[in-house]
Amino acid sequence: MITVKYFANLKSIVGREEEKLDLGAETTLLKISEAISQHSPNMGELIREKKVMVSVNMEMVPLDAVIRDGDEVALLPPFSGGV
Amino acid sequence: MITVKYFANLKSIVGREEEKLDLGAETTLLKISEAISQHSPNMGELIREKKVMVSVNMEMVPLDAVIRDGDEVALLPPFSGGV
Amino acid sequence: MTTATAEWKVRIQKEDFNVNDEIELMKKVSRNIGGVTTFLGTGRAISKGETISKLNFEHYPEMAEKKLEELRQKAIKDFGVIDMSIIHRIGEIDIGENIVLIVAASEHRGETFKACEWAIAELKRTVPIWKRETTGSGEVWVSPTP
Amino acid sequence: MTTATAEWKVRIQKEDFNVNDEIELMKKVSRNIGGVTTFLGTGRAISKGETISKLNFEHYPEMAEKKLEELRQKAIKDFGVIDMSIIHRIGEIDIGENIVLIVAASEHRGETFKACEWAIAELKRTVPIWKRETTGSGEVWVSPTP
Repeated sequence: MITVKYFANLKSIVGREEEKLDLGAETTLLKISEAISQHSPNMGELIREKKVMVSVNMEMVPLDAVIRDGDEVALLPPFSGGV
Repeated sequence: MITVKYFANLKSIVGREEEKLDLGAETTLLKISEAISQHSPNMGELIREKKVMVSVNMEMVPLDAVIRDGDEVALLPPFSGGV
Repeated sequence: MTTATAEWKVRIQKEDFNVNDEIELMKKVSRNIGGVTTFLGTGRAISKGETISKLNFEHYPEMAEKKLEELRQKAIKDFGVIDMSIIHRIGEIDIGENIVLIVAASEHRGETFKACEWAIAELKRTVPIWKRETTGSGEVWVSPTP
Repeated sequence: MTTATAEWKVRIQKEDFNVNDEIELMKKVSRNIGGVTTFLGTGRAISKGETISKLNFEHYPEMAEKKLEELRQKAIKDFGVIDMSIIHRIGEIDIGENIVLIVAASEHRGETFKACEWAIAELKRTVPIWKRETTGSGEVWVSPTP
């Protein structure tokens, strides 16, 4: 299982904070975005259009990253901490 | 009367913190340095060699400044505040 | 790259902090500290022309702390400061309240200014924290500004 | 050029100060303060290779305060900060104790860093304050360093 986490405004776009996806031993962000598109087409598109950043196990990754079973994927809108 | 004030290490060079000099209605720093030289030749020299800064009524002045009766002259070694 | 830190040095917390207390903690790190630069970010009443009544910060737990610790270690390595601490508050924050504090300490002042200014810019760029502003027209998530 | 100031904004004093209290005073100046940069200078145990056991600061009363107020006003004018406060202690100061504090507050952080860094350099250059260090070999008046 892969855990997908949503933050800030993305939570209202997908109507959830987190979900679990079973996409086999190895998958890609593209496949994850397609799985997400089934319930939230807008969210899937934001990922494919690189309008959100993605971390895997708390490190930022590019769009072509390989995701493994057990990984924690987070979808991150642009940060706005600090002031 | 002109008041002359000494600060930091200059106080030990001249053995005083302050003195009053009567040099008429108008005088110069050069004349003041000569009056000081009578009791502290080293101090007079420091002024003439520009090794101390001079303020008149709390504003920095050049060596050729005119000093008037009633002025407060201060002899200031390089500042070292701040840390 | 990340190693264990004394827990007070990077923190994300709901509670307010006291700048003097944080500086005193930092001063205990070394008797050679001669300069401490701090940056404090506070909630402004007006942002981009809109009147703000309240702020709310959310973070990605663990990742945000990890990124702060990476910032701290890079500041020590790249700028040669003796140490740095970074605290960011989350949850509801009123106008005028403290949001974020960076403390950079070193023997001399030059590197503390550079490290502190770099750290706050880098925090905004790399640490997963998000701000929501409450204005007259409702609550909005904020787009980042440099 | 110098005009009246709320008395807390430039001070030369024997007593210690509390950085948090000084920042809170500054925050009351405007609801639009979003960034506060402070520089704190503290007594170091080692200076130019010599072990220091104590410091002592002397100032030219009135002139030093006047010069601090000029610095404050120039910082506001030239850097566009909302306000600045400057405190310098005099008398005997132990290692690790606070010596000088500069607080620069503004809407955005950029100008607070610039104003604060400029002010501490300018203070060293233009404000009649002198430092005496007590080392193993006695007491010495200190020559300025940039």
